[in-house]
Amino acid sequence: MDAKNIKVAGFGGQGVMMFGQILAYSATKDNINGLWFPSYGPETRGGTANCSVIVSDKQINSPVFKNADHLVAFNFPSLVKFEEHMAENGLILYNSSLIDEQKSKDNVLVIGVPINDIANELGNIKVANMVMMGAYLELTKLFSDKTIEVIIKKILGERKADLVEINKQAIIAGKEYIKKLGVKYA
Amino acid sequence: MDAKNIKVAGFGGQGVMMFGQILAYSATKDNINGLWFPSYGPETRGGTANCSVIVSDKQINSPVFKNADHLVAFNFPSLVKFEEHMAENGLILYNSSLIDEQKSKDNVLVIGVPINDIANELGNIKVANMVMMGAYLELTKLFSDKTIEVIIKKILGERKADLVEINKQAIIAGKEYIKKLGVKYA
Amino acid sequence: MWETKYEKTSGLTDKKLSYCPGCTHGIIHKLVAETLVELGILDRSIAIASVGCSVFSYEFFNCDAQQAPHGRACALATGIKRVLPENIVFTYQGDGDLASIGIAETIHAANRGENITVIFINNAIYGMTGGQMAPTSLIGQKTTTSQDGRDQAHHGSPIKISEMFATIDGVAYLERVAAYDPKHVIKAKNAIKKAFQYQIENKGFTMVEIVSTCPVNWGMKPVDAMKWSKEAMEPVFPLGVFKDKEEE
Amino acid sequence: MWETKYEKTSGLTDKKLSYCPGCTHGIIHKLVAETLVELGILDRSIAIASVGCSVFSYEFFNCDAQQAPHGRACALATGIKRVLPENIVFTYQGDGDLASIGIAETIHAANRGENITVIFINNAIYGMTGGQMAPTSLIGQKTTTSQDGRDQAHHGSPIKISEMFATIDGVAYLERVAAYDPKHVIKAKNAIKKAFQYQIENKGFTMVEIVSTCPVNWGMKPVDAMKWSKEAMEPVFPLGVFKDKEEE
Amino acid sequence: MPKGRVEFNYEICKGCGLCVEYCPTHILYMDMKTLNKAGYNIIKVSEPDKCIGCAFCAIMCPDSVIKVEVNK
Amino acid sequence: MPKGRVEFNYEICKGCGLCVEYCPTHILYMDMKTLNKAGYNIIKVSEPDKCIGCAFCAIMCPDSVIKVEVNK
Amino acid sequence: MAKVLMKGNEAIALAAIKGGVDAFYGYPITPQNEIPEYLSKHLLAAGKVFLQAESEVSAINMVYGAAGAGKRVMTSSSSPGIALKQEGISYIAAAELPCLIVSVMRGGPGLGGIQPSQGDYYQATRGGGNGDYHLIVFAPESIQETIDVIKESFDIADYYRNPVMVLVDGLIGQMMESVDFDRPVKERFLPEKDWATTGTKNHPGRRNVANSLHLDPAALEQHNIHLNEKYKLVKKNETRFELINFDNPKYIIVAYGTMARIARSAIEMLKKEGIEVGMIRPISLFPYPEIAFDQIPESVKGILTCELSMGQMLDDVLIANNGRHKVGFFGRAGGMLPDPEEIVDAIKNFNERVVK
Amino acid sequence: MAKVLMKGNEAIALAAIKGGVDAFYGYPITPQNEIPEYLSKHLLAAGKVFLQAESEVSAINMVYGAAGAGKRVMTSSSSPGIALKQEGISYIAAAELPCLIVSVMRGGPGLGGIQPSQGDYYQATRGGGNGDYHLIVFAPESIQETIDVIKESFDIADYYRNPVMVLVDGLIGQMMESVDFDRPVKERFLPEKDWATTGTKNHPGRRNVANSLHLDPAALEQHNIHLNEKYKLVKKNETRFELINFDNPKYIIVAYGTMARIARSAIEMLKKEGIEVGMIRPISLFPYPEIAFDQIPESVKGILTCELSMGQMLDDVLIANNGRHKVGFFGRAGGMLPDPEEIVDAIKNFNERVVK
Ligand SMILES: Cc1ncc(C[n+]2csc(CCOP(=O)(O)OP(=O)(O)O)c2C)c(N)n1
Ligand SMILES: Cc1ncc(C[n+]2csc(CCOP(=O)(O)OP(=O)(O)O)c2C)c(N)n1
Ligand code: SF4
Ligand code: SF4
Ligand code: SF4
Ligand code: SF4
Repeated sequence: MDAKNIKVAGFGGQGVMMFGQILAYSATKDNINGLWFPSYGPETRGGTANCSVIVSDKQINSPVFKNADHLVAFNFPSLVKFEEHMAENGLILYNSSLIDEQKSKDNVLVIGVPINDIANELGNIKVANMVMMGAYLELTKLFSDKTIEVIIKKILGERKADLVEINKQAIIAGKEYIKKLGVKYA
Repeated sequence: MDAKNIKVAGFGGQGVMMFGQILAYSATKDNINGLWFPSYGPETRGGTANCSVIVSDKQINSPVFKNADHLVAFNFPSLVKFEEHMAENGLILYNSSLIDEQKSKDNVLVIGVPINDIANELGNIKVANMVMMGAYLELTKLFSDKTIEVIIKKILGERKADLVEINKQAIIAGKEYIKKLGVKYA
Repeated sequence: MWETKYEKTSGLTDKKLSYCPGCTHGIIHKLVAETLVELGILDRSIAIASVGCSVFSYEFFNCDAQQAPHGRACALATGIKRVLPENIVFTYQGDGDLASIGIAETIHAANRGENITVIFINNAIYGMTGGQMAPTSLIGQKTTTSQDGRDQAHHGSPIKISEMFATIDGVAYLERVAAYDPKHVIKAKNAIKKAFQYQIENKGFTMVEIVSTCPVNWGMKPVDAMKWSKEAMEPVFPLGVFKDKEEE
Repeated sequence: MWETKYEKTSGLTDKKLSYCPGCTHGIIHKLVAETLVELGILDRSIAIASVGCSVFSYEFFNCDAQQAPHGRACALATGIKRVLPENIVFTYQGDGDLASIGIAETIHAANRGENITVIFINNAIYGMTGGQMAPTSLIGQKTTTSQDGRDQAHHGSPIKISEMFATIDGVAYLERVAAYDPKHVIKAKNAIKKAFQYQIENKGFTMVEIVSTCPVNWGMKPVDAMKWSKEAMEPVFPLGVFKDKEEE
Repeated sequence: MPKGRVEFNYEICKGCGLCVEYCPTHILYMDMKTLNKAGYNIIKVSEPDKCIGCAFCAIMCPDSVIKVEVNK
Repeated sequence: MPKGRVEFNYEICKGCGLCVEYCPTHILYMDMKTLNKAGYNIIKVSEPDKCIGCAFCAIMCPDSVIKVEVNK
Repeated sequence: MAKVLMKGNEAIALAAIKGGVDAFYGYPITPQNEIPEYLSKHLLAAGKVFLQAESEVSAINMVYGAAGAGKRVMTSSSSPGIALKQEGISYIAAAELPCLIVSVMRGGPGLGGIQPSQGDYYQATRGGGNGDYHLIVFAPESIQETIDVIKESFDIADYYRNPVMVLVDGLIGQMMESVDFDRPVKERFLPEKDWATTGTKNHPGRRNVANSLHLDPAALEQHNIHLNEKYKLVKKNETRFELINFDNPKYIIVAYGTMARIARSAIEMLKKEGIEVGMIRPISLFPYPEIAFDQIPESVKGILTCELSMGQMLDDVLIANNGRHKVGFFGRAGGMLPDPEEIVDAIKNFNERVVK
Repeated sequence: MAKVLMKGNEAIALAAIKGGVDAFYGYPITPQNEIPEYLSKHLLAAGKVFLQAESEVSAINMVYGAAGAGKRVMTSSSSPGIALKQEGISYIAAAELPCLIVSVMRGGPGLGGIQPSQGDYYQATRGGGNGDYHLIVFAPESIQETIDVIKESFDIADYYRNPVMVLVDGLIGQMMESVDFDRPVKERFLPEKDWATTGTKNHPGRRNVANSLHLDPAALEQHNIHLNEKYKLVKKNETRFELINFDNPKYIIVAYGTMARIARSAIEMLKKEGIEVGMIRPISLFPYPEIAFDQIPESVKGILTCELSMGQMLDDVLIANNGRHKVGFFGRAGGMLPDPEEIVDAIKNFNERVVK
């Protein structure tokens, strides 16, 4: 597998940073290399948050990349800000609960997932990012359900162990949504 | 006249720094160049004080010199410390009130002046350094009596104007002592 | 017929404040700005923005301004006031800035009796850098660098700036106020006004310490933060006038 | 049969003191050194020499020592005491070092209640550098940087360190003493001894401020300097115990 | 005719809720359905005619969102 | 037999005169004729038998020049 | 042990603990706050010392004290904070005391910004404190390399009785990577610290003094010569660098830290286009790997120095190159990070970038 | 006016007054105390501002404030004192404010000593504060040249809106020479300081702000590029040096300040012995007179860098020389001053001193 450059972006509070970290943790667990780099500093206060993730079975060189292989956009400003910098055969996943229908463009597969609505149906808006995670994994097949589950348990830890179940459901719901769409990627 | 490198040294309180400054001031007044450089810092506390003076009608380059043309030693430690670094045809003037008889050596004229005794006779031990000045000028002819008088007045200023007279007497006494000795230098 | 009782002061620029929702920095900015306008000194005032969340205050106060290195606001203010004695010079500093790294500059400006006004925001924490312990943090208060809570044996007690500065001759006016309800906000405004009035009259060094909040790094809702500043902070930092040259 | 009543203490090395004739630095060195011997702590003491005439005290106190940057003695002391809590750590600082450039380090060491002892030599001037004004210089006192005498309007009043530190919780013992006659020298010794005793008992920050002299830069004979410290300085810096945890 | 009336500059509101808390007549509430461009819930007045024009809300508002007028 | 006796380590004396000043029995004086190696006038005792061994001179001496013994 | 994903700053803190740190004294500043935050929790838990000082000036002097007492002590800060430590650092180096200083660079000058930068190369390698002294400065390119050097740094500091600075930028501090904490550290023979100020009861008959004052100029000159001899020894023993793609390159890139990693990708891209570019990656900035430049083949068309600054390491490149090849410069500043494509272009347009 | 004999430090103070200084903020330190002492008397008498700050950190920030207010302001200090000012200096340079900083060097590192030294060349030319900034640094060799440059320095600082540092050693500060205060100063057109923070009533409709914060990296990079352009302009306009005995010399000495004067005497001595030696005497250290090195004849056998340090300007000599000639080094440190004879020997034994 060659390196994947992934950009994740949205409002602060939408679980953007966690989404990215889960990918990096998963890479580490699967004994390949993961790199996560956040936007940081007070200017992120209230504003938008984003992070870059690189996963690769080879040594990761530049932590900075010009074009992303995958863009996961949780709100409209983020989509606008980053969609211009996509690599060949890239994938854009966006939150169609907050963003109107987007068209696919040449060499970039663009797919919307109504993660807020699905999360609300599951009864917890906070797991919207895990719905996105399910959709993302269903399309990219980057990590196994097992790996992701271990990581989520790890991140939630003792104190939030009770949330593991709903997060798993959210991931399944995300995967289901993609399956129903019937799209394939790579 | 070529540059003269002069070293003046003694106990703090013997008027060593003032002796050197008078020479530099005189040079300036006579429109030639004067340079004065003191030993400084707390280590001079109580201990010995010394200064270097350079007078020249040309631009003065190095403020530092290896060998002195003239050494004026107010106490024994100073004599010992600096007599090794004399230039050809040098002159050493020492305070024979505190230092035993010294022999002249090849290419260096060595003369003692009992400045403390002479000053005491004048009734003020504080002018011993001016006795030395008289002797020094009588030998080197560096500056005119007029020049020196102006400078001494300047340095003593209003507040100590009453001391001008005794200082002048001291200088004369120094000159007289050399005349009596009948030695000539340069 | 309708009459305006309250609206945004012209002492503030149109720039949107950079503070977190419900942070008292915003309230205090208003009080200072209103005072400058009401005393008619806005156009000869020079604000010194310190390093902290209020670092951007040079963009908010509608007057000339300088941005100081962390803790050195009173040194800048001294440098300016000495060369421009006719101008009004004030600093706006947090507790990390004033009470920790800047205590020397502040004490000596006070001791020299510099004719400046210091607005001191005591929120018992380092806000800008993400919630580290401040010398003003309360015993038991959890911060990112005192994760088991401030321990007196290890960290010492919260430093009492107003109590300490009350011992300094050069101080002309010194009051500690709070901002947790309208009554106290109005009192705070009066204290700030008095401080600037004294500066206008060249009476000496003036400082107003405001017991404030940092909802985000305290991990509280703004309303709860107001309650905490009243119930937890005020007992440690009692309010009142600590020095008034006129009353001596 | 003859019995020795007084001789040079083994708490000092054989090195000749670098102080000017009649300077109280020498007297105070003896008091500190005698105390370390009498309390049996000399061999576990670490002295912090500050920058000032006493910079060489690391050569005089007969124990381990570190030489601190100007004003930072209490920071070094903190760094050492935290890693070597069983040792006795003390600083020896002049008023320029402690009250001017080092006020922040000293206040925060005090506020943290560091278990260290500070010997504070207040001679109302900068000695080492040749007699510049200190924050402790008296109103009207002529120095090389206040040649018409210290002017309150321009320089502010002499800073009162003991009065200020008395407001700090972390301070366990704080006394101001003098050295202008045998009676006061003995009192000074007792204060120093008590301060070190408190450190041995881990009671917190202890400081003894000694009203001292600088005959050379005051331009006085040593005996006259003693008189001036009594007649001119003591009224401005009243003697006494400013804080004693045991008495609270 | 109410004693006072309040006007909100919604776009600079940060939804901190202080005004709601300090309104003595409890006529302010946070509208959880409406967001401003910055993404904050905004404040609405439930019973405008109960406003006494005390301006407590405005005094406590850190962001100078509120204009208060009184009937003279 | 005097109550006390004093002994001076002349070479480290700086001639500050404090001992002379604080001796309650006024038996110390500065010998203006004798200098030590450092160039300072040294201190002499005029009437040794009047020494009461109070050690005030030694206590005030900044340079630990003086040793005091008392007769027990 | 299996690899773990960890944030750079926290990895620095954990590596310091593995390196045996006894005490940390510091003051908060972005972008290095996770270092003290992590240590405040774990050092205290381990019965070691963590203290937040009232300022950087105080922090470095607490370090001075604890280092003099013979403990393994560290501080960390960022650009303006390091500036405030300069006097203390000069004292520590002059007194020949070992300690670790971590510098996480942000954009400058002045208050500047908080995004990653390499604008403090001078600050690290040319002192800024007073006098002729040097820190031993390492500039790792990854979190793994940072961990490895931090673990070793206390040994190096103790061995030479000299402060070691580990210089990274905000990106290394803020990002997370998969790392291994158990890689072996070189064994060194470390003499016991018989100079430490621990009280004479621990070294009877000898007073230990930590000091940098030598009022006698002759003595101070001797001390300077002694220090200089030490720095020569350090240069001989501790010079570190990596040569990348050195078989007949057309150009050579010189870059360290984050910039070197970006350059690695650029070199791969250029390879794909058939342009062979090599890289000298200094790992030690003092001592600077001048010897590496002797290995540059004659054939090379030019050397491109790449920095996240306006050109500071450029001085050392010019000195090391000593006129042998054309030297060009590519830099970004203020927290801006180039993508590899920019370096690719810089190589292609080398001639526009030649400075000497 | 006739020449007067004056001490270097006092001459600096008087020259500053002639240069129009409005305010001095400083803190005592040997060997520069006569500067504040002189100014405390004469500035106050002239109704100007003199204030002894509580520390160097405070002093430089008072300077920052007064400079922002548009006044001609200065400070002076020595080695460890300058180290403490580094953060403030970086802020002032970043905020583009004019001021004069006089640095009277003493022996280092650490507390070091108080005798003359040139060990703070890096401190002056390579910052030590954070980020990419530069001071304009002049290093005169005599009290006369010091007076001339001080008188001009406020104009230069105002013109470029950049701090100017005048760098001398304790010898120039402590010695007395015959000097003339009335030599003409170059006329410059100085725009009025419409950026000064004097209150909006003095510039209606515009808020003036002195600031160095640019949180947006793109903005901060632009600011860095802007500063860099300014430094290039300074290099073009203000590079100063003197060429001595340049008609077919066998060796070239490079030395500044006091060391240059000692070298002058050595050159005369060597001439007497029939050995022709020339000298490049940098007067501006930043900008460094690299162009002077282009004038060195091919025939020259080598360049000897002479410093009162262990070798700091040596960096700039190597960069300027860029491999063209052999470079040797002769240095004394810690306050030791060589006599001319030592430099004579160093030239005669040049080969033993070659560093590159
Ligand atoms: C010399 C220096 N040290 C540290 C910092 C980092 N820093 C920025 S703000 C801050 C503390 C701010 O806390 P406070 O003064 O209480 O203000 P608040 O943010 O709480 O309003 C610190 C330590 C800095 N910018 N410069
Ligand atoms: C950073 C720094 N600033 C200034 C100095 C110069 N300096 C040496 S001693 C001293 C003041 C000493 O005065 P004080 O602390 O009162 O001690 P005293 O000499 O009077 O005993 C100063 C300013 C220095 N060495 N380092
Ligand atoms: S961090 Fe705290 S102090 Fe700073 S703006 Fe936010 S709430 Fe206010
Ligand atoms: S200068 Fe003053 S304080 Fe210093 S040793 Fe001399 S008399 Fe004592
Ligand atoms: S107080 Fe102001 S900012 Fe807060 S909710 Fe009310 S109107 Fe909005
Ligand atoms: S007090 Fe001590 S130093 Fe002073 S004169 Fe007497 S013996 Fe000598």
